[in-house]
Amino acid sequence: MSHSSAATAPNPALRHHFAEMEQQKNAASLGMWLFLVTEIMFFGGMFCAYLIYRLQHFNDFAAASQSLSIKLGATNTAVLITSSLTVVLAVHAARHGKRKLLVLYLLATIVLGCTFLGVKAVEYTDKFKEHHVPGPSFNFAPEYMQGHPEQSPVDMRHAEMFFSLYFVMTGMHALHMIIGVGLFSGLTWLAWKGRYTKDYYTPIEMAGLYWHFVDVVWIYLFPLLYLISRHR
Amino acid sequence: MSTTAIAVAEHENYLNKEYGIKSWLLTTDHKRIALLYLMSITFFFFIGGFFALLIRLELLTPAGDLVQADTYNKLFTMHGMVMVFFFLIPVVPATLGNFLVPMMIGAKDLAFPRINLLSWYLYMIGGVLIMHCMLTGGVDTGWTFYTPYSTAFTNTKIIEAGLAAFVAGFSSIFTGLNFIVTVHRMRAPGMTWSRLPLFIWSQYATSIIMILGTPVIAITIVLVAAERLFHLGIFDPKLGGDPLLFQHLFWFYSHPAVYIMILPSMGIISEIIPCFSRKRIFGYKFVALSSIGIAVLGFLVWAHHMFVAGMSVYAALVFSFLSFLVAIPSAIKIFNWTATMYKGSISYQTPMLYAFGFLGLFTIGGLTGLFLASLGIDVHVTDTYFVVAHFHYIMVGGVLMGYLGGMHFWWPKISGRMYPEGWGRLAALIVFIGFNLTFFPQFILGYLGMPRRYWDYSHMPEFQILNVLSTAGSTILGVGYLLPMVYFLWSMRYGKLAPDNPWNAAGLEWKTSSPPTTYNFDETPVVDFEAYDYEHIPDREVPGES
Amino acid sequence: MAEHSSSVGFYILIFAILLVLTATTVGAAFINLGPLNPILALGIATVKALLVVLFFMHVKGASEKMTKVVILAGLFWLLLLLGLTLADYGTRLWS
Amino acid sequence: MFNNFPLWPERASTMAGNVDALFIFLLVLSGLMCVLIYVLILYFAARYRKRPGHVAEQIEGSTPLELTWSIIPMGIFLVIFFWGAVIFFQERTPPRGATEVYVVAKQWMWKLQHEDGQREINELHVPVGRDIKMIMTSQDVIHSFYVPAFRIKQDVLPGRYTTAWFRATQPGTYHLFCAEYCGTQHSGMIGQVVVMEPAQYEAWLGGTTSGAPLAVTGQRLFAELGCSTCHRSDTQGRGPDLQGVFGKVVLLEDGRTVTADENYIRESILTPGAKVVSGYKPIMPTFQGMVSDEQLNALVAYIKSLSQSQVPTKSAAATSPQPQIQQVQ
Ligand code: HEA
Ligand code: HEA
Ligand code: HEC
Ligand code: CUA
Ligand SMILES: [Cu+2]
Repeated sequence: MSHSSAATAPNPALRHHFAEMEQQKNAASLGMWLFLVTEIMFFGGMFCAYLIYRLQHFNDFAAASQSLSIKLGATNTAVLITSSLTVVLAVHAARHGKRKLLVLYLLATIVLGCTFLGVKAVEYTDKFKEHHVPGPSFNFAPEYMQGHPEQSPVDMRHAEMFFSLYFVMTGMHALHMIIGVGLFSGLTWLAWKGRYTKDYYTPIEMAGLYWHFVDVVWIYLFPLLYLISRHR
Repeated sequence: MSTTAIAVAEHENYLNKEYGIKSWLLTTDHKRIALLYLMSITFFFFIGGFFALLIRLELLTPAGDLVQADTYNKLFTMHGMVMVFFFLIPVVPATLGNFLVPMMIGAKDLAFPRINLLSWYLYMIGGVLIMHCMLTGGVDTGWTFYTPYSTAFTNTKIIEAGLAAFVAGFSSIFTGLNFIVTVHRMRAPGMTWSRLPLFIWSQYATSIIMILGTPVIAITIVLVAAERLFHLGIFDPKLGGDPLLFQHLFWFYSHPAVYIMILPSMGIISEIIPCFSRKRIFGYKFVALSSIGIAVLGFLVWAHHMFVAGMSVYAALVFSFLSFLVAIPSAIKIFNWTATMYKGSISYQTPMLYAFGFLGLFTIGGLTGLFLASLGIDVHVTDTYFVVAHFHYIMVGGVLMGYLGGMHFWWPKISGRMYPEGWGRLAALIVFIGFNLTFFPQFILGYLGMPRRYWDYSHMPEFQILNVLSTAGSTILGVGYLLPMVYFLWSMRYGKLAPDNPWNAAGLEWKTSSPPTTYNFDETPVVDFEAYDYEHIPDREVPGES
Repeated sequence: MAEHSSSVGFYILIFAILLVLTATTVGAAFINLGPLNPILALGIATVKALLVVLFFMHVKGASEKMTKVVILAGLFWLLLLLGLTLADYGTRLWS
Repeated sequence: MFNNFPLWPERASTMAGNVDALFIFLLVLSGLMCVLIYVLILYFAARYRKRPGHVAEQIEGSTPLELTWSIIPMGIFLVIFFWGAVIFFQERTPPRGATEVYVVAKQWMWKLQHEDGQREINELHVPVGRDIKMIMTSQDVIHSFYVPAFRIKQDVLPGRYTTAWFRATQPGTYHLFCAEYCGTQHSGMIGQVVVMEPAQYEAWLGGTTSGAPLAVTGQRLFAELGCSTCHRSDTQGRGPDLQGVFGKVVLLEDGRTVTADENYIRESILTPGAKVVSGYKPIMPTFQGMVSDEQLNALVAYIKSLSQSQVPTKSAAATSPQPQIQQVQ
């Protein structure tokens, strides 16, 4: 990683308070990981609320969850996983100093990120049309329980709670995606201008870590929100 | 004293290297950022203290006569919020920590200087928000924001206050992140973990809490705001939610947060006591690891704030038990500090006086924490003035005493000037007396049953005498806090020039000039000595000795 | 750095496995496994997450010990939050 | 003068002595601890003060000492923990057969209702020497029921019941506080508990215009709301027979079991779908928003009365236990 030791002139990207590139890179990487840990705890608060209420009101949550579109959810999962691939390939390209390839992969990532957000927007619109958005207009006709008369009637308030959590969790996740897309847009520009070299591509790597993390969050959100008791 | 003489004597340092507002507002020098913090945090302390004085004045008489009930409720809420989020949590890490962490480990700066500056700006944005919130109506929920009152009943500015705490929280997260990376990656050659000053250990432990706890309060605030704004049913029982879940999430952060406050002050005490005892600290390893122990165990006890909240009886048992566990590392520290003085060579400069105050008052605060952790007692005293007294004993008697001790200890390094020793001792004495007079009566009030957050106690006139004592004490306390303000400012111009190492102390920060240069050291120091190496520092007279 | 674990082909392999797992988890949701349903779903999610973290985020092999400590600490604290909160909810009905 | 300047709260319940005993123990212990530490500090400060010719003696530390002062406090802490836990369990376990008082808190008053139907606001009259159990809920925000002289406190939550109990030992008038901050007039949400000699208490009971006993009100509601169309004491009803349900362990449709306490009854009425009794269809409609907290209390009191020997109705004769209900122990 640090071929730079051979070079006598300090890398222009070396900041004044670091002794060498290696130290700077390690600091950035540790910093990024620590930041991701804070993100774990940030999402953790929501997962905690979700877990408790899902255990308490399982049937209502299951019913409400049936109204989500698995097709769209699964598509988005695939889109996000693909974007993780393009990110890791971008880092790979950067490591080998292939500028054009790097820019290409970054662009692909941005496109995939936007696709995800677009699909999400479609889902939100659907929910809006179906009056599944919590608030005064909320109405959850348990049509999703049709053919299951043995099931208890759905408690509207708990179904509403499911959607509250759904919107908060996916909303926060989408916000992270938007930030990620913004980040990558900036990086693409800089990469195009040739800011990153074999010896210095830390920002690409760090943004990549962030993107993968957002992906991992979705990997959990998808089964938790979309796949409750689908077999019924 | 002629000013020209001083100018001649001054070397180039971080203070006089550049001038002008811009050189401060855009600085990435950790020392300058520390001073920015110092000014803004002091400002908030006096705002919070001003509210405290109004609270005490209102409680002078049983009737609610000075302010309206709503105003009173806003007063203690804003007092608590300002003191906790804008004063006590950042105070030591952001000022002394910022100033000292790189210097003590022989680094030129923190790992991410620009993020450090960003932290200050976030703090200021939060500060401006909370000021705006206060000036346009304030919040009346208590600093604990319990739902459903906060989400569905009050019509005060919850969202804005929440946003302020949210933003300030990120400032705290970034500070913690910066410290951890710095300690891991930027230590000077030879500065091994077992040579780290205990102040660094305590900052490190604090940073762990900041990083792992703060995000949870952030998301909790988001959920409260979402519930308030969009009527999402998450905590509101009308919508099927459980208000206790809010309390769990809130205290998951806010209990560890009390250790964010105390740990750095403990670090300061661990520096002061060896220095003024001329001794290596007793049981270095245990004091260092107990900081980490507190940081970890501190996360296991949060629900001791909820014993009567309607939680499961069995969970209450677990949390009570764990609360006792977390007291062990604190006990270890107290005993080791005491043992450090044994066979020392002790002198009584102002910092040491504050250290004595810390030991005395923190012990009382901590021991009464055990009362609260004990289930049977807590049922009676929770939400009474007993709790108020407990936490002021720790937060004011402990944290603030430690902070003031640290400010006096490092003031020569920060400003390059000595503070007036006589005044310093006098102020320490006033603070000590005023403090005890203010808060000791509250223990009695609490056990008598006076609930906290009461604006009016006209049906309970028997509580008045103790309240009068408390109010009297708080005015003395106020004077005690104003004094250091005044003489610190005075000393910046008229104080004696400080030598590089006035206290003849160990530690890298004393090996550079006072005030230090921009990159702290002309050459990266190589550490070949243990921490608190007082054995090898020849004793000599230090200022204030007589 | 182990070269094989950072080649383009290897990344694509991981990617393929991730896609297969996604399909599996969707499929499994439609089969009635009783209480195993959520466990399986979360199990698969965890495998996927591990793949991403280990290979895409290069935690396996390339990075140093500290990264792993940091991640484990994060997970441990998350479990503290979930576990101790559940300790309350799980035992509320006991008495 | 001590009337104006008390240093110790009155002690007027059976619990108060227990709490005070532990408190005094802790005071003495902490006192000793403080004295030990302060004396050492002051002694060291004086004995080893800096003076010419005196040099500090360097001491590294000592693992045995560290262990000593970790393990001994640990032992002491265990004692405090257990002692406190024992008291807590007493506080949290209402004795069987306690007289029940239903409490509804709202911003900013206490509404109390006795089993016999007497209603009170911000005042609670109780006889000396009888166990009183309070079943409490809130209409709006969280409040907390606090009687310092009894050393009891319990938060009162919206949406569910919490309970507390005491047995008064001293006739007198005692403060009743709301101890959880609940808005503007939190400090005005106070009242008093009047403890009376039994004879006086009977006189007071007689003197108040009492409505019907709570359980009777509940029974009336039970009929008015149509509960009785499904819940009948013969086995023909579409819902389970409620005779003897209270206090029993109920087997649910999804295999779980719950003890039928006040909260369960309340939940069954408000969100019947949440816990469906095994062997029944989830057809019971929700009564959310149709019954007030007071009416709920009456229904709960009525259903509870069906499990007690002194049932207020003649019709409810003893019946055979239903198959879905298992006997506790
Ligand atoms: C810096 C702040 C700080 C610190 C460090 C602590 C430390 C402790 N706190 Fe405190 N606490 C608060 C700030 C703090 N607290 C605040 C702000 C509140 C109220 C919040 C609100 O509701 O608004 C609160 C409330 C609070 C409660 C809830 C009360 C209630 O609302 O009902 C409890 C209950 O367990 C508690 C316990 C403890 C314990 C066990 C410790 C322990 O860590 C203390 C450990 C220290 C010692 C024990 C002393 C030294 C030890 C010895 C000398 C050993 C020898 C002793 C023996 C052998 C007996 N605290
Ligand atoms: C870091 C924390 C901290 C600090 C330092 C303090 C400091 C003080 N606090 Fe505070 N306090 C809290 C944290 C803190 N408090 C918290 C968290 C609560 C709970 C809030 C809640 O219930 O939600 C609380 C609640 C609280 C109450 C209970 C209110 C109630 O329940 O009704 C009281 C009552 O006496 C009180 C008093 C004091 C006093 C007298 C001081 C003194 O130490 C203050 C001394 C300082 C001064 C006196 C300032 C001197 C300055 C001047 C004289 C100049 C003023 C002029 C200008 C502004 C220009 N505090
Ligand atoms: C339409 C019929 C119907 C009506 C009307 C009805 N219930 Fe029910 N109730 C049921 C059925 C069926 C069950 C069992 C399934 C369940 O738990 O939901 C039940 C269960 C209960 C239970 C739990 C019993 C147990 O054995 O654990 C209680 C308590 C209860 N009802 C009280 C009431 C009250 C009080 C009312 C009136 C305010 C009422 N019910 C009105 C049908 C009804
Ligand atoms: Cu009701 Cu405070
Ligand atoms: Cu706490």
